[in-house]
Amino acid sequence: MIESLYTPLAMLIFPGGLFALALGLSLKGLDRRLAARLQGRVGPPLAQPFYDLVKLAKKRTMVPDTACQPVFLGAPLIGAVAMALAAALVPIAGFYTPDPLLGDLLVLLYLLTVPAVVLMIAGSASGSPFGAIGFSREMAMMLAYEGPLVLVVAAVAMRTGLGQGGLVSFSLPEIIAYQQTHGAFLFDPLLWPALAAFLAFYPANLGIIPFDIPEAETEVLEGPLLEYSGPALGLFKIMSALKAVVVLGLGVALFYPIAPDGIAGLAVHLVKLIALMLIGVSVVRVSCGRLRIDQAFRFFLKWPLALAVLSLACVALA
Amino acid sequence: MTSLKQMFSTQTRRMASLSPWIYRINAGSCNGCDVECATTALIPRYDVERLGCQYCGSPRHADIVLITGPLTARVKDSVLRVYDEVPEPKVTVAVGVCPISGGIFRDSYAVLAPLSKYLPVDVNIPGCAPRPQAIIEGIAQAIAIWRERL
Amino acid sequence: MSNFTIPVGPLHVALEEPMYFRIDVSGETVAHVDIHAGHVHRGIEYLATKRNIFQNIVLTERICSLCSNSHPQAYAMAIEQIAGLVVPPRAEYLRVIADEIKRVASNLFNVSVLAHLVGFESLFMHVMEVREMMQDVKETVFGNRMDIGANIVGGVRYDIDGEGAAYLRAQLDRLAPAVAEITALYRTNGSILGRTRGIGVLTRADAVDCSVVGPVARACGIDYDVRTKAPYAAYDRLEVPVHTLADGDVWSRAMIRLAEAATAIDLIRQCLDQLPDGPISCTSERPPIPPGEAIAKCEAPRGELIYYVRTIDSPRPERVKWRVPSFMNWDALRFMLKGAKIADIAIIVNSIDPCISCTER
Amino acid sequence: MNFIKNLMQNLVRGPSTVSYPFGPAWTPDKFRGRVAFKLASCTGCRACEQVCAPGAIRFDKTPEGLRFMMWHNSCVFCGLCEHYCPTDAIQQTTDWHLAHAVEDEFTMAIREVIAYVNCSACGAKTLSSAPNPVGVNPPFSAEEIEQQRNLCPGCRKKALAERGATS
Amino acid sequence: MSKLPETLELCLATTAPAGIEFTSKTDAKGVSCAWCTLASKDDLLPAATFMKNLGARLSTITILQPKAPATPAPAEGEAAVLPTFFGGVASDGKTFEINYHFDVNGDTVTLIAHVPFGGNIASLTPLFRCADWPERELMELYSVVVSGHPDPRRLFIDPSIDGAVLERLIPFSALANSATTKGLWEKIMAQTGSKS
Repeated sequence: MIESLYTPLAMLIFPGGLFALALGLSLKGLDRRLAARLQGRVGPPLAQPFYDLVKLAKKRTMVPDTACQPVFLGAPLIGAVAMALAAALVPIAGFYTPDPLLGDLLVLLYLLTVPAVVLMIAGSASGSPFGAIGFSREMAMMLAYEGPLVLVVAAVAMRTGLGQGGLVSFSLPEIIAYQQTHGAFLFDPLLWPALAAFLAFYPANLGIIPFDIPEAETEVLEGPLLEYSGPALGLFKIMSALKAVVVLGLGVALFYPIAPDGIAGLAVHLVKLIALMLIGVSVVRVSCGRLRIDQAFRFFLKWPLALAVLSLACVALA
Repeated sequence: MTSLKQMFSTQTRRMASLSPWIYRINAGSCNGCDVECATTALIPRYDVERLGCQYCGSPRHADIVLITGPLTARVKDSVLRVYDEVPEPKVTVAVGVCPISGGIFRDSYAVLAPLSKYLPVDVNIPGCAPRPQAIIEGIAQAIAIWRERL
Repeated sequence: MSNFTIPVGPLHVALEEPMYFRIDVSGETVAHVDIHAGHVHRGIEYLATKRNIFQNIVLTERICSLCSNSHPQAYAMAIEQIAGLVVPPRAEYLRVIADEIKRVASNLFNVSVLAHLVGFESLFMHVMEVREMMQDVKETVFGNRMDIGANIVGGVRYDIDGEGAAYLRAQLDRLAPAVAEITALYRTNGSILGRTRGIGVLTRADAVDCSVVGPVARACGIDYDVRTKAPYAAYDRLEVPVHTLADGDVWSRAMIRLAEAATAIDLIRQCLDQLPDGPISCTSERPPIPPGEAIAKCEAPRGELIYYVRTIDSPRPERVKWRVPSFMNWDALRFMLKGAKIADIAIIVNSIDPCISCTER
Repeated sequence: MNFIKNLMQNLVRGPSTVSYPFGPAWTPDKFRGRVAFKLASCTGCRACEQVCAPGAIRFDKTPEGLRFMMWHNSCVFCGLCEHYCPTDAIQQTTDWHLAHAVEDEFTMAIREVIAYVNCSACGAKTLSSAPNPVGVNPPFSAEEIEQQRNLCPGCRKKALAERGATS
Repeated sequence: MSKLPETLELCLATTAPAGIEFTSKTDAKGVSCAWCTLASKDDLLPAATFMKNLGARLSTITILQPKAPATPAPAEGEAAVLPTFFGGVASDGKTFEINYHFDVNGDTVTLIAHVPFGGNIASLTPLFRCADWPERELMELYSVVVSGHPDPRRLFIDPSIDGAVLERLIPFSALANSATTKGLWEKIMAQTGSKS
């Protein structure tokens, strides 16, 4: 009985769903606060993302005449649900191990493409030319960063697999267990290029400067989100908060999952997420400008891809 | 039970009122009020983000609409269309004397001010151009009105 | 690659003011640009013939708040020519001070908006924060942050006493290093360079063909500055270096503006050093204005501003016509936008420092 | 990337945000804000009306006297009225707290009447406006000004001539 | 000391065979301003071509309808002498005066052409690219026709407004919109009276 409740609970309450949402929104609040401080401002209250969400829930959703309504409204819902599921797939070292039946690292990788796809669908469903441009840019960005991401994950998986005597291991709990006995990959020189590539993936996946090209406010008026309002926009906010938790959690699991057991493990995990958010996201987004889509595309093909390939080759040869 | 419900509703309203998003419409202004709006909104010295405000790129995300300029004949239709795209509940603020009375451009063939003839205005911020502090003051009044409408 | 027609404007966050472009794009590249103007047309030329000569000082100031000192100055110069009024030397220097204060603020504003359009919010905030020093000067010395109201027919209506001069100097001493730092940032920052170098290029030949003026012309290597070619106010007694660059891209225009902001700070200091004693206006009342016509030119932050005034035997002028610098520069956008990427449209448009309210009046 | 230095400075130095609206706001002494009108000093010359570009100032003749009206929602705060006012009857204050709900739009006005009185010398109906003595030596005392107020233009001219004034 | 070429008047007179009226003034700072009225508007194109070859830049174009001068009533039996501009175009308050302001290295040269009401003027756009907008603008402000303009659309004024706005001299406070002074003051007076 309890066993059968396990999966829905993981998705809806902990560690996906509500917990991840609260965590994601808090992380966003922290991010905005630190960014403001770096810019010499006071910034919004920490709970601002929560307020925004409550406000959006109270507003009216407007569907443009040119939009296809079921797709227009369904897209954000699918995105939010997919991310809630993804959040349940990310283990918390020493505290939570996902049910292997839910899926492994490969499933997680697939789920991570859902937000981008949802944004593309949303962009084209809204029927606005800016949405359409947002669509093509989102697509280009996805093509750019998915390759390096897969290679990074493959490098880590291969490192674990080879270390265990196999070839590759796409099971996150195994990757974590391996690091807990052999030391974190953060300190493994073979994986340093992969780590660098992974850090470049963060801003691209989370859609922040310098890679917020699909939603660039001054160019395409927030692109796919242009036509959204009220609760539907809120769902996108939920999706992006959950996504932050997922990709940050993935980074922690891949590179530094060392933590004590029990509740302390959860606390350590939170600290790591916060640190990663502030260093990998807040500082990056305030210290540079936006790239053009072709520049971003070239950047990903040049650096992260090369680094990831290098890392993979090192792991394979070592 | 009803009191609990009431408490929930007041609490959510309070929280929601801490997140007024702002959209600026230029209805043919001379730049002064727009620059001051941008200054108010974006620079560290005034930082309206403290009030939870955020400038948004799309009218559909907005709660408070700042309108500057005397509403020229050419821009009227666009302004009205964009204004309609802002979802309810919303609050309209006329920034500068131009949208309120036409200001110095009154009596021109191309100027349709006052704005209140075409859409409901809630708060006026006279000034030419109003200083950022005055704009913040007006936004604060607008937030108070907006909270009642939520 | 798909073809779209995207409307930019009339109400677009990237544009400070309503302007409507219909841009045909092929994929991410601009194929054709059609400019629809007139959204800020308020009929001010008509209004100018309906208001009397003294009201027009304020009316011309409200044409545009970013060049709000140049308009009344050129207008007053034209009226003074007609009436044969001689502006006292102190007033001439005070006019230059007001002019240059506006130039610093205006140029910094444009450069900061460039950072905003590039998505570099922190730099935008930093430059705007530096600009606030000039805004404080305007508010302290003149009483308003945008429309400083320095000029009247016959002179100026503000004065700088010892205390004011000391305050102004102190602010300039804070501002000058900050502007130098910003210039260095724009010269070396990768984000800025990557988005502005080689973008929106206007060749010298096209620039001459379009008759562009101001920093846009100087960034194409055209050495024209009204302050040196046709000196007015106290500029004949000041050292005014003219900055030119040869590349004609967005970055060059930004660098010219920053260099001119630095020059402007220097000019204000020169004025404070040389400021002669004497009256600030040749008359305290409203002087009679005889019938006549005159042309006056001055260098607004965006380039040459020219006024033509015809007065008749009436308190109202018969015709006031002005041509603002942006009016000339719009046309050059067609050359600059050819083959540009969608992402660069706003950056290129901003690079001519478009003053739509000036242009459309 | 050279911008990191500025960011770190900000991080260490803390926000530069002013406390307003949660605290007091700085206002410079010369700030050109809400216009104030001093009835006692007004000569009724209407110079302010003539230079007011947006037409925010208006004088009307009413049965009680000359009515001065000024609407803050038209005023562009240019200060020309103050500049050309010969007696400083109209002055700009540093008050910028003008934001108001739209219901109060039309109450944002000044309404004063320069009343009709009977000339204290000849008894003719005249406006009780302030004099603008130029070149009076020694300057008028407060009582003399009060006396001048209630004189009709003709009698006033005579009284001024007695004092050797030019206008 | 004027920086304008000394032969300017002579050259302009040669290019404009119908005759010119030339005045020039240099101010205390050495900035010159020359005014050259063309007797015939047909001479505009050659004169402008000359300016172009001189290296001049077209600054702007001003169009106006000068008020007719007051003429004394004609004596008994005599025909009224109608005032004219230089060149013989009637100064009847409806004739257009078009001023072309050229910039020659800082100095200004203005060519003036008079066009009778209902007349047309040659376009300078083929000669000076930057004449495009000014000429479109003068066509919407007045009913003058610029012949040979490549793109004679409205420039700024909304189609909802009738053209030739400066010519019709829309009466003060009699506009269709609500922004007029009169209406507003009536409201203010009513409201302040009841509330204050």
